[in-house]
Amino acid sequence: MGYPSAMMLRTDNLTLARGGVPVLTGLSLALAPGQALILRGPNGAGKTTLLRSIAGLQPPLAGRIEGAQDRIAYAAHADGLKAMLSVTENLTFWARVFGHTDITPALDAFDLHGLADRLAGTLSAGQKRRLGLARLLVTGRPVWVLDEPTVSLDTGAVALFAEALRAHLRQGGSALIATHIDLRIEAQVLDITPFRATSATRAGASDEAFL
Amino acid sequence: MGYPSAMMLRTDNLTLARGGVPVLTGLSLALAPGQALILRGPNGAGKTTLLRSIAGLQPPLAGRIEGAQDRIAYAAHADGLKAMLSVTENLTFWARVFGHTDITPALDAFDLHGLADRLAGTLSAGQKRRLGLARLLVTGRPVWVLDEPTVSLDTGAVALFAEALRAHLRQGGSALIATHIDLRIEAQVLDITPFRATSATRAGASDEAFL
Amino acid sequence: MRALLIRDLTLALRAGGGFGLGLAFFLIVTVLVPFSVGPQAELLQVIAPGVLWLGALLACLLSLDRLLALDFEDGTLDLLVTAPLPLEAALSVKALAHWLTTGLPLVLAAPVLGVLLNLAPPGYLWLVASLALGTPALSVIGCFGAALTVAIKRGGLLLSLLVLPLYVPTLIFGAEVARRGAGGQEVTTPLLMLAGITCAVIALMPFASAAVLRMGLR
Amino acid sequence: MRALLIRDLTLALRAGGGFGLGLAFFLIVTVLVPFSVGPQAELLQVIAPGVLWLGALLACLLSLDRLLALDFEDGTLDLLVTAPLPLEAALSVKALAHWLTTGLPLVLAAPVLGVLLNLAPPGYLWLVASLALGTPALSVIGCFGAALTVAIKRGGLLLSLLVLPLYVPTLIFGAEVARRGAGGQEVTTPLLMLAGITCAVIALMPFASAAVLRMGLR
Amino acid sequence: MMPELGKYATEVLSAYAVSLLLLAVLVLWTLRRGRAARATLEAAERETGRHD
Amino acid sequence: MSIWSYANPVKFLTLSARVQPVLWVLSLAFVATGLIWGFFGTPEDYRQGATVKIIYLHVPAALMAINAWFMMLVASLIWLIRRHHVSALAAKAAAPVGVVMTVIALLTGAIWGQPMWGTWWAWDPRLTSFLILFLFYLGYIALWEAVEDPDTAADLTSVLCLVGSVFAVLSRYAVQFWNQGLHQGTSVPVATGGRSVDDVFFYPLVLCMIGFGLLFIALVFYRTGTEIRLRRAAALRARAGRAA
Ligand code: HEM
Ligand SMILES: Nc1ncnc2c1ncn2[C@@H]1O[C@H](COP(=O)(O)OP(=O)(O)OP(=O)(O)O)[C@@H](O)[C@H]1O
Ligand SMILES: Nc1ncnc2c1ncn2[C@@H]1O[C@H](COP(=O)(O)OP(=O)(O)OP(=O)(O)O)[C@@H](O)[C@H]1O
Ligand SMILES: [Mg+2]
Ligand SMILES: [Mg+2]
Repeated sequence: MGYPSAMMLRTDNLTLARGGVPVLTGLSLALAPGQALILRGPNGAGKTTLLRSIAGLQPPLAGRIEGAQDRIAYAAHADGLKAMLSVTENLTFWARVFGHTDITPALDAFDLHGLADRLAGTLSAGQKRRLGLARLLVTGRPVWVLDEPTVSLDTGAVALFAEALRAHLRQGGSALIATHIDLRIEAQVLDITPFRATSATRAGASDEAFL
Repeated sequence: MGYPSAMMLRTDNLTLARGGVPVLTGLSLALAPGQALILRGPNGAGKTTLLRSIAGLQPPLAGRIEGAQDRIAYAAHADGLKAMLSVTENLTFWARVFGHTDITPALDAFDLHGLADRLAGTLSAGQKRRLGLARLLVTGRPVWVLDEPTVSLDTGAVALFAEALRAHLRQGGSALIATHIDLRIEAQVLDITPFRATSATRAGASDEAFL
Repeated sequence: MRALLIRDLTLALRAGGGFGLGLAFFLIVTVLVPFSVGPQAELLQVIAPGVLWLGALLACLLSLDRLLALDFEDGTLDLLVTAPLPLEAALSVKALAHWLTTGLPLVLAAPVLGVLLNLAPPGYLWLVASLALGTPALSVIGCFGAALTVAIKRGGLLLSLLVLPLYVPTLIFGAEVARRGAGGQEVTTPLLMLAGITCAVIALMPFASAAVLRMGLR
Repeated sequence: MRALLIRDLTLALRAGGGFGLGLAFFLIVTVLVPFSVGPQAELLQVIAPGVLWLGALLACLLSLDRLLALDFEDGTLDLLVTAPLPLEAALSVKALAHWLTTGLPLVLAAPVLGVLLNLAPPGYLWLVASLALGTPALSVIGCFGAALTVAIKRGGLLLSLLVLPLYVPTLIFGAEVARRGAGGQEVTTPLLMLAGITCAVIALMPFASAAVLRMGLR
Repeated sequence: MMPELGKYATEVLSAYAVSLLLLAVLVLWTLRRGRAARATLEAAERETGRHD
Repeated sequence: MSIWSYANPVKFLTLSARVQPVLWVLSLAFVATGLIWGFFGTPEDYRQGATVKIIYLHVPAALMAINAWFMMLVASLIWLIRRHHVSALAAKAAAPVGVVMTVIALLTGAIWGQPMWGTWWAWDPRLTSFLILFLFYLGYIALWEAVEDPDTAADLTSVLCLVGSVFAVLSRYAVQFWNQGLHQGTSVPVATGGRSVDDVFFYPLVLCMIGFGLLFIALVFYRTGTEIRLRRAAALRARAGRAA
């Protein structure tokens, strides 16, 4: 096993905005294969904004992102589950979108066999989250970009997640995780608070022209 | 200050169902004024189901709930915020629904003054949650029923919440909280795992007649 | 109570709130009719009152899914049910807000659209009167439908399906008033029936809506 | 690609998925027309092709808000954009799924409803042909509208407002074919125009839709 | 002074009235919004201490 | 200086402050002269009687309604290609002016139609395509209002304007085809274009057309300035909120 390409994910002097207003500036980070990086920062610091940019959902105002193209599996607050499809159907769909077929490892890793035929809409908050995380395993993508992945999970499920993450890293994958709680995973930590944009920052902001 | 009526909240031998299937049976609990009770249990144990029943959103299959009528302020996963109203407008609306007018204490308690004129839709996950919790303060209700209240909150905000909760308890309020993480609040803990319904349980289920 | 009305009106007037969209839809349906049935003025004159009533009804119908569903999705409805307001009153207020933001503009716009369809001159008065009398019933009945379908994601079309049969009596009497008015005939009977329906529905429907909503949220 | 098609079709067929609701709406509009314009058979015969086309168009329009908004709300769209599918292709597939679950049933049901409105016998064939040719264009154009309004909460009515003027050419030529067909006239020119619009729209519109969707999600 | 408009006086006059009214509303609304915007901007500049 | 340098909002404000007084005076002068000349100084048409005086409002308004859309199309393209904020905001500012022009054309046309055709409204191709244009304007404005992020709103409305233009042209042909058989060469004796209009009517008409054009430009300049100021105020406030 293992992921084929062993590229670094790098961001270079990024400036990111939300609603036209710069949120982060001058942020550079590098993430090697096999590594996990935990983002920390108070509420509203810009973690979600950063992760969305790296996932390619929102272009940066300035700076560059390298090694992200087509290598990212993104998991946001919303899980992208269809309430009216069963657990298996949800997973199978995502597996096929990413060109895979086998969902058993994902069901195994998050202990979802017992729920396999339940409609996703009838799961509890934590069960939904487990399914949302299982989706990462069927993408086959080497870089996981996770926004508060352990919300609603009980301790058992957090352990399952940590195990899945470790396996992913062992295979040469990497992970970028925003979280407020302690995941008990050996990882570097990056506090983004120093990169918060001040009112003086205007480089490339969409409303720069108006200042 | 302080809340007028000093009633206990009690549930007596409750059986609760979700989607027609019993989830919890024989659950009795009592919550005195000034007390907080933390519900624990693995994902899918039935915490959300129990809280919704106590809030009056779903009738129990069997058993009784006492002292809940019109005394509950409920905070679910969803915060009931309007994206197109500002923070102040959102809070004022809820205050007026509950017959109050002053929202300053709520803004103070959750440090929302800086965000007061922002539209709720442009807040980050944790900022939204803070606003959702501030809503509890404008209800003036003595029993808080909270479903994973600290999701997405950073440590500073968790401390604000703990402080607000302590003030609420000091005034004779009480709180019933489902959570997976440690809130660092002096409270009793109730593990609901022993009350999980087994397949033998059928008392009062809506499909009982067919068994 | 008043807080709720004000909030609903504010939300409707905010960007994306949907005020004026009912009106726009009414306009568009009216405009599309000649494209589909052809441009002959005499033909249009004959079908004008009916088309205008049908258009107003559809415009009203389409804005129904905002009536409760938005509040359901973000959890407001759960919180409102546990708030110290009688749910019947809250729903009446929401229906009133719906009428003010949807029905009333339709009533006011109807004469202008009548011109496009070459409505017969005596018809204008009765068209407006029948719409003014009938659209409140549409809002209240629609509120019931919205309560029925609230827990269904994007239940918009199902809502239409459930509500449309309930709209039939209002439509029949309303369109009859407008048609007779345009033809210069006697309108008393259908007008009285229409008024009767509206009053009865305003008085009784909120209870049904509240009951249904409580069940749906369970 | 196929996975997406299958998923969309499965979802549409599940409870609350909206399959059949377009059809039901079509039926109900058709049924309400006699109530609103009056029951005279000759009048109905004249307006039948137009009403059927208009009804089909509205039914199609109303189901548009499920096309992307549901996927947006639960985060699926964000994930699809980052998935290894060209977004243009994904949107084409979604439009195809929309047509299969909405347009196709309308085409098949139209003759039955034609009977209700007393459609002239030679009209059936051309009504079905024009709908079969025109409804795919409605789905594809609608997909563009849905992409434009995806980030707007409950943009349903705004969606209608934006899409309806875009539907005008299709409606005109489609209804013209049906009307001429029912009247026993020559239909070649409008039929060719209709086919041309459909082909052009299918070929070009997905690019605009994808561009707009990327902007909206940003 | 007033030209003889014959039997079409109402039409011509109402056309002029309606159009000029609409134009006037447009211009006045534009000016009022413009003035409000100037005030808003000034307030914002004062609040944030920026005048560049 | 190239026109692109005015894409900077501040430069634009400076420029517009300089040209606006001239524009306003000129446009009002042209409109007033044209209308007064037309209203008081021209004879009646031998077939249409005094109603011919409506032409001085109807035609310039109709002309500007179309030109405003065209200007929005160009501005949208500039925004999409070169991302100059001023051009996006100018398109936004022009839309309401365009609607008012459309409404004036529709209303004066309707008032004119009553004596000439015996009806307020007929589904004549020209009138119909104007109605469709009106709908496009409405949709365009509604979309601007509904999207919160201003840049996203500019992007989305620009694409709508582009796609809408294609469909508007398509509709024009469709409508012509649709009502060709029934349309009895609507009795518009002077509508054959260009100089078929008698000189007596022609000169004041030209004045009015120029005047409406200048008025449109003046309004758009002014309104664009308003949009820029609002945007700047929002930007300043947003920054202040962030710093706090
Ligand atoms: C609501 C109804 C009407 C609308 C929307 C409308 C629209 C238009 C438009 C768009 C134009 C400019 C097109 C061009 O320059 O080729 C125009 C020009 C004109 N219209 Fe109308 N019109 C309406 C009713 C009428 C009526 C009732 C009359 C008179 C009987 C009339 C007489 C004219 C004339 C004389 C011109 C000038 C054409 C020329 O000199 O090129 N219009 N109208
Ligand atoms: N649509 C928007 N318009 C304007 N500002 C926004 C918008 N969305 C978010 N923001 C602001 O951008 C900043 C960054 O938000 P972001 O969601 O990235 O924070 P976060 O670090 O993920 O916080 P949390 O821990 O609460 O999830 C916040 O201050 C937030 O208020
Ligand atoms: N609509 C439904 N139909 C059927 N079963 C359901 C439905 N909703 C929830 N359940 C089941 O009921 C059980 C209790 O769910 P509940 O949401 O109360 O759990 P919870 O304790 O809140 O879990 P979590 O910690 O994950 O939030 C779960 O096993 C869940 O799968
Ligand atoms: Mg976040
Ligand atoms: Mg739960």
